Amino acid sequence: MIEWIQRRRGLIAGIVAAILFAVWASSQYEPRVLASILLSGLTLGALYFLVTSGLSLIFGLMDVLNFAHGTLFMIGAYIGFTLYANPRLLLNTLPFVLAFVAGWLLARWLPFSSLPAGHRRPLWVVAVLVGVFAVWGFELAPLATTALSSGGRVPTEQAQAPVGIFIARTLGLAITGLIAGAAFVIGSEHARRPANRDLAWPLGLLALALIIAPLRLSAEGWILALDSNTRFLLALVAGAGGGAALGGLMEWSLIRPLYSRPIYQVLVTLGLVFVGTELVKGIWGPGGYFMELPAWFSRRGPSCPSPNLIAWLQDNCASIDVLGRPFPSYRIFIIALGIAMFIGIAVLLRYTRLGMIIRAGVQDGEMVQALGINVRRVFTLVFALGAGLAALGGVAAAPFLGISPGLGQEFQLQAFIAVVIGGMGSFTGAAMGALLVGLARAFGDQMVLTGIQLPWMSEAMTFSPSIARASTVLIMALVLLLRPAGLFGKKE
Amino acid sequence: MRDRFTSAQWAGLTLIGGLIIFPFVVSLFSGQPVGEGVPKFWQGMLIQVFILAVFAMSYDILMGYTGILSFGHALFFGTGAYTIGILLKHAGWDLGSALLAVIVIAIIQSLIIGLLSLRVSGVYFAMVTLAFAQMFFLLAEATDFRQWTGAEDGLQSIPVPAWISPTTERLRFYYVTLAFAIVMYLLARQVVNSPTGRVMMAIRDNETRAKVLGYHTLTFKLIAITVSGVMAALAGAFNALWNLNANPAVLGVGTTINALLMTIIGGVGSLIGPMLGAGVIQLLGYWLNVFFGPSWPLLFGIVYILIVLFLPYGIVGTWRLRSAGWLAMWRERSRSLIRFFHHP
Amino acid sequence: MSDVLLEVDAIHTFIGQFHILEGVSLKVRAGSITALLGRNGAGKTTTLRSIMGLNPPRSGSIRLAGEPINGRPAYEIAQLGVGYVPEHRAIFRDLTVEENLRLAERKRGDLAKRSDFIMALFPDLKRFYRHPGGKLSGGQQQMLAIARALVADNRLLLIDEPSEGLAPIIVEQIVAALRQMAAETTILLVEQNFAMAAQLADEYYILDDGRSVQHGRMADLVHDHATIDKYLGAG
Amino acid sequence: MECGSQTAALPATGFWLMIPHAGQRNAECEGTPQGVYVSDWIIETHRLTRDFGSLRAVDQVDLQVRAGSIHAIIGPNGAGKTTLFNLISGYIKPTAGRVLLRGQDITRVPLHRMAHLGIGRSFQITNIFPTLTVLENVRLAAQARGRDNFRLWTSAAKLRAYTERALAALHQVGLHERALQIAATLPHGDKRRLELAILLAGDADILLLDEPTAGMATEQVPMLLDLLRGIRQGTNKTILIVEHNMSVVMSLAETITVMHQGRVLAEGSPAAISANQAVREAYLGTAFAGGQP
Amino acid sequence: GGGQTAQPTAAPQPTAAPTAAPQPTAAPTAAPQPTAAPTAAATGEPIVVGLMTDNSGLLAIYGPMLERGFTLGLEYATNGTNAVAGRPIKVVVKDTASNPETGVALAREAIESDGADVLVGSPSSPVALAISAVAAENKIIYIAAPAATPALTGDNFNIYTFRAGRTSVQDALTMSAALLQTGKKFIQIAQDNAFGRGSAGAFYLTVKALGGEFVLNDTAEGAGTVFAPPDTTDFTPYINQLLDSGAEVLIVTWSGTGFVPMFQQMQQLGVFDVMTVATGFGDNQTMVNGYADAIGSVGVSVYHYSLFDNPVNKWLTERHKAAYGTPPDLFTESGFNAAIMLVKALEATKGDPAAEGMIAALEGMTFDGPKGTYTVRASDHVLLQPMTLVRLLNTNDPDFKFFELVTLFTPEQTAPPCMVPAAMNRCP
Ligand SMILES: Nc1ncnc2c1ncn2[C@@H]1O[C@H](COP(=O)(O)OP(=O)(O)OP(=O)(O)O)[C@@H](O)[C@H]1O
Ligand SMILES: Nc1ncnc2c1ncn2[C@@H]1O[C@H](COP(=O)(O)OP(=O)(O)OP(=O)(O)O)[C@@H](O)[C@H]1O
Ligand SMILES: [Mg+2]
Ligand SMILES: [Mg+2]
Repeated sequence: MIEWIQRRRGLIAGIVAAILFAVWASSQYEPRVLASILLSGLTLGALYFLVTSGLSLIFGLMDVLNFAHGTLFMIGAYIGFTLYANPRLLLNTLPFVLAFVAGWLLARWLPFSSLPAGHRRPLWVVAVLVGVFAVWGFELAPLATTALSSGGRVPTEQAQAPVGIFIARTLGLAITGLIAGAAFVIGSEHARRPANRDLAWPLGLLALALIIAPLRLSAEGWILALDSNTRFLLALVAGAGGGAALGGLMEWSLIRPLYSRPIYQVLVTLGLVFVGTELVKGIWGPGGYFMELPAWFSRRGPSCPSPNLIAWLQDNCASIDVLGRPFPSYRIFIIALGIAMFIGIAVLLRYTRLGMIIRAGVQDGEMVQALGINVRRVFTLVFALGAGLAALGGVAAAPFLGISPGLGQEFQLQAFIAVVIGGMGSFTGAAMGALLVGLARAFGDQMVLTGIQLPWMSEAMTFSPSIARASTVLIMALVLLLRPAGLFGKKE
Repeated sequence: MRDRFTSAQWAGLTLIGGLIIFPFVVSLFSGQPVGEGVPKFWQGMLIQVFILAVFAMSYDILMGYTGILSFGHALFFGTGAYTIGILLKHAGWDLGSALLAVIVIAIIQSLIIGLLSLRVSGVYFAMVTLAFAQMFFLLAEATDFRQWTGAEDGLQSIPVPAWISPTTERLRFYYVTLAFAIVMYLLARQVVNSPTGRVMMAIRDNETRAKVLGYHTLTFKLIAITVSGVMAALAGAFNALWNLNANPAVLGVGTTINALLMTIIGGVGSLIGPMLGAGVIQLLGYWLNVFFGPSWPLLFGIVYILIVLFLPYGIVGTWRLRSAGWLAMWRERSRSLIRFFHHP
Repeated sequence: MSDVLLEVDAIHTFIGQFHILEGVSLKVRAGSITALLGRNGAGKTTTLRSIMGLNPPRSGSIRLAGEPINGRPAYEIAQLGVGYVPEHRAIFRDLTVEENLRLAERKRGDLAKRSDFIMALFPDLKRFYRHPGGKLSGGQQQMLAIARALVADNRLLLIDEPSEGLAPIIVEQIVAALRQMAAETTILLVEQNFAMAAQLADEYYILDDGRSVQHGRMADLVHDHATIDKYLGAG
Repeated sequence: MECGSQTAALPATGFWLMIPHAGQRNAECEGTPQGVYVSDWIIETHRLTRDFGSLRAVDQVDLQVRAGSIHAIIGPNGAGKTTLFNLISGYIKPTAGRVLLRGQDITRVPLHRMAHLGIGRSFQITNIFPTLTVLENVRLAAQARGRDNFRLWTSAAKLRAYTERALAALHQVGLHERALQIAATLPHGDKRRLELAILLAGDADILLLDEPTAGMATEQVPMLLDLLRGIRQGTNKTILIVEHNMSVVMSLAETITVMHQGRVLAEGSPAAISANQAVREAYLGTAFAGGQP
Repeated sequence: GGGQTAQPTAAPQPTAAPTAAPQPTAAPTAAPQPTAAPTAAATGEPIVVGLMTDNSGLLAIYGPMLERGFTLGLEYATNGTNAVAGRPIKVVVKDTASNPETGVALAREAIESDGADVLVGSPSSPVALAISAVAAENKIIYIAAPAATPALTGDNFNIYTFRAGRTSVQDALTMSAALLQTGKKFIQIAQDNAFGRGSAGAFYLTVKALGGEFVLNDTAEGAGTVFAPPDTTDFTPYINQLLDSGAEVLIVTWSGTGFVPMFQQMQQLGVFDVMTVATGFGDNQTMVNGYADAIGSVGVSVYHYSLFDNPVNKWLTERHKAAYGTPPDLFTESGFNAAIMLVKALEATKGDPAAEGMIAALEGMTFDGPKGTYTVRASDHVLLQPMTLVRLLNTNDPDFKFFELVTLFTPEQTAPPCMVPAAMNRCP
């Protein structure tokens, strides 16, 4: 028993401190203010956790300090938002991606691998040429901005290529994929031919691409005709899926060659921040967007704010009454999503071999391979999962924060801080860190407003607003100085 | 052995000689006088390279030689910039005393930050330094000290003494910064080649083993941080003189990242590497901006990713690889960097 | 020869720019224990790593039961039924003993099947079943490294210096256990402890400077003092 | 920095004839002990205990090592030998009990001071500076106890004395030909020898060797034996060795302590130990009787 | 990271909402009177203008406005010849990426490498301040546009720097009078940085001077304002404070993207139901994308093409639509002004860009621009100009006609105090 206490004295000290703090805080603020601070803290914590969750998977388990995580968060928001408000852009680009992937997969299936390795470089060149030829003159920016900015002023046809040209482009990209895939396969002598049933994949994707092509116009109408809730759910799925695909691609192409050089991974992800942000600016423009709340969270009217949570389920008010103060109902969604993500990932890590393999793989990837585990694929999957989570978070945060190319960066730092406070490698730690950072900020904001009333002082101590900004870094520095491996991190 | 040594010295001397006559060479080619137009502009480019080179080198003393990864190096750079700016503008000090004050403050600051944050290691250390840098960044931006710092507008119009004005006395400024970079390089080389420097490398490789051998590693790490901090602060001070201002961005993460980029691109664990890296980044950014306009950040990002992927040991490292035996060393060196990221 | 399980033919392996193996050839008969001997730096570890796919050879061929395996990724080679006990133990330090073993399962239930055998062989592992591998003593880590290779059904075991750091009594047990294993599997063993190698192996290969220089039956080598002196130092 | 602990507890055995006065300069502390300590034991442990969680790895061990002797510690895997070494060398701190060096309590002396007190050790699991050259690895050990660590204005290469000492140590273990190789690229056996060279160059009075022959090629073992015997005879150093290679232990050691489950199971001369039934059962097995080389 | 965000001080400006019926004073009717421009093809040495803009970086949306405005302004002022006194005008565009150091480097590059005789531009205040210092050292003219920081013509005044846009003090003055007709009890929310503090301070002084009262932090330093950190995402505590204060009018000063969550949360927490909200309005795209929740609020519009009926504005609007397909935007006007000022000054000096003559020509200059008649105040180089207070009606008009005019102020009504340091002895 004593030993049990000794071993957890950090945790116990933390709990005691938390209780003391709670007592102090409740004496300091009236209940409705306190409730509002706590809910704010919880919301912010959940918001930070949307970024932190994926980051801590990648950073904590794979030791990849992914500076591009915020960028993935931001891109997720853009993808989801695009589906939500301007599906035209997706409908006009998705077939290209699908066709390219289909071509690439097809190449593995065809007997290219027997070609001599010398053909590799010329094939790459041909692939690039064909690809450039296929997309030459295709303009993305008008697609991205027209419908978004002018409230449907532009007829749907505008900025879209005629079906014929579009299909030609799609096929061109399929061929590009095929050639690039071939160039990739040849030379690797041992690539085995996949089984015949795998042919369903490339052909299916290609068919899908070709089906979308003529249906673009009507599909846009269908999607926009859906009610906002359904569209919102679709946006979440699309954002997460797109983010995961990007993450997988990123790991496969850029991170994987650098596992033996972790610093270089950091550098590559830094480069991706540049590239990602600039690409987004190029496509969607440098300005920001505002994403409407789905109907579930946006009703205003006589019976609003909803008196309680149950009532909200029926009247879908934009806010809920908490001790006489309205509380925006969308935040409930954010909090719920944060909790759901936490549970989901915790279960995943606990009840599958995944967590074990990752931790082992980080320590000695070679040995894990020697035990017969394709550790690279596992890493790719985890990276895709982390990126998907980030993107999902981005979509969910979009209606709350608005969307702009700088979106991810602000949250990235907070997310790093949360992971470090919690202790690397501990998923619970990451969640606690996010919560702590959120609460710190909420209390920081409150202190800026009202100051702190200390018992021995007649007047409240007041602070500059910079304190609120600094609160999270202050807490991190403090935690690390007291517990050098973070709250839940293992001591060295 | 002796021959190689002198040949290396030779190369160094040639480089320095080249840099000394550089303004005149440009002037010869462009047909403009040294103090005007294109020659003046190119002196300006190199001045920035010299300043950044010192900054990058100071970063490498920490990261490449002592194995301490810092995300807060901007702290020293920015403090140097603000210190000299405030002393010149608001306190009316002369340049000499202001530079001296920069050194003193940098020493105190490095020691305090070192003592506070060296309790933790690896990424955690990086994050604590980031936290400190972030706090100073917030201080610089805080409206509370607006009369002194100019808050987010920055400390503008620093009165640089006329004899070294970067505008009217460009050539003199050029030689001053060149001399500054050379002196700093010699100093850094002396430090890393000294017995103390070797202990730093030992710490980078295996800190506990160094302790068992009888080294009080904290002392050595403090020395490294202090040397590095002073160099960075001086570079920051020169940067403020050159720009005529100090603004919060010099304390931002971006500044640290810049140092990291230059160091890595040039080659970790060498002194010349980061200096070259500074040149490459500065000129690359310039040329991309000239040729590609607004889309240059995109291209910069791409080029930069390609460099990281295909010049994995930095310029100097890759070059050295030609002589057999280095590959293994670099590979192992980077493997030992893994220690930053997980703790056995 | 149909009963040759592993055939290594004139492989050349590089580490970075260094030419480490300059033509190593060997054959391991199914069901035998073959010892790979040689001085420090002769290339024994590199040979095992080449077979395992961790340092793929640049030229030459490696066949497992007639099927070429060089160039394949390590995990595929492992899945073909090759177990590996590395030189530096390569314990996953943060994982518990149990997790270390579980990771070696190739299909569900492997560990359950072998658990009794392993625990009987190394009682210490049972004692520290839920301790992190990194906290074990040197010898215990060695035991864990060996145990890990015993979890799954393997056709071939590559074992690098199993006796290092182990108490004599454990070494004795391992000898017995490996003998017992040899009934169902094939073993390629690198060992500095000549006495142990001599007790165990049926055949031997000697490497020197990255080349295989001699091979034969172990029983003959024990008496061949000239060879032992030349390639292995004092016997 | 003074060399001995200020809080020297009363020695448990033997006694001081002279107490060193405080504030001595570092140099005076080196090498020769201050004052004359009248006892045979250079290292003593008193009820030394170390727990890891619920596991008691070292359990009330009383060990006495005679100055100038070769003292072996053997025992089954996990018996606590390395932990005992870790405790003596200050690598980890005990849960209870004390460590005395020449009668002076050094239990709480920080790790980096230990080398200055003359305690040097090698590691069971190779522990070197991987990216430095072999020579630099050893040179750093030679430099550690010198007074040049803070000379920022000399070049390390100029400190010839240290380099020579390092080369000599490399010669002793036969690694001099590899002096300029990067340490990480050494084959395993050579790394073990490098470990030894680092220890030798440190010029410690008390050498703690943790399984020096593990991984070493058979041909190298006689070299090690000669080396240790040479040290034993030529100088007044004390050698404490943990080893599983019984031929080494039996031919070298004057005293053997056998540990088992954290406690001392037996102690005595090689002959006595190899005859001890309990030791045979717990540790030696039958192999040793069979004349393992 | 949050580390390097330059504050986009040129972004939306806050203002208050008066309900008074719009009483637009006589709109300036002066038609463009381009002085005799050389009709013959220009033959002399080109005059090089370094246009410092933002095509990347945080304020990249403003870069094109500035550049287009300046280009059209040159065309307009030179009657399409792009030359003054026989010397063609050559524009070199430099992208400062909203970074002061880049700004300094590029300003020097423009002067030294491209031989720029005059510098123009920069949407970012820190960049403009940095460039101003370089221009002063090189003794060349710098026409700042559209950076709003008062420091440019205040604390950091130098004789070489002029402005072609307004200062944030002018914004503040614009609203104050009208606001008092909505209510007497005021409160402000502003971001805690130089821009926010500056604006809030200006509002505070003017509102007080006109007899309004602040219900919170009613001190010169507190400025009657709730200051929130610039990186705030959750405004709940701040908004609660506003709600609890019992104020009738709320003045909002916020730049950067934070306004989206802020308006949204104000909407959700019911701020719009209990008080009049006054704010500054941004560029057209931003209005469409981000201001849906602010419909009904009133505020300052620095420039909106739909509000002015005069020949210059008409010319600008039509030319802009023809050339770029959209109407001119928020900062097009200040770029346009910069070109007019430059050309007029050069005409006065007969094409000599040397500072001495230019300063003499620019100080006290009056010209007609898109908003009416402008005057360069000789004492501190502030550009006195007509200012508009507008109400937001919608955010989805296809022609971006979002506003209705509430009040049009004359340049004198919104003339800011002279803030040049006393030591320079310039203020009357
Ligand atoms: N990373 C590396 N870089 C360069 N050379 C290396 C590297 N790793 C190993 N070597 C060299 O390869 C040779 C063979 O090494 P290997 O580890 O295979 O020897 P070994 O026979 O297993 O020796 P030991 O018995 O000591 O384990 C050695 O000369 C060693 O120096
Ligand atoms: N850091 C630690 N944390 C927890 N348990 C430990 C730690 N270090 C050692 N142990 C345990 O203490 C016991 C003694 O370990 P020690 O390393 O001293 O054994 P040893 O006698 O050196 O064995 P070997 O001959 O195998 O090297 C072992 O059971 C080991 O698992
Ligand atoms: Mg080996
Ligand atoms: Mg041990």
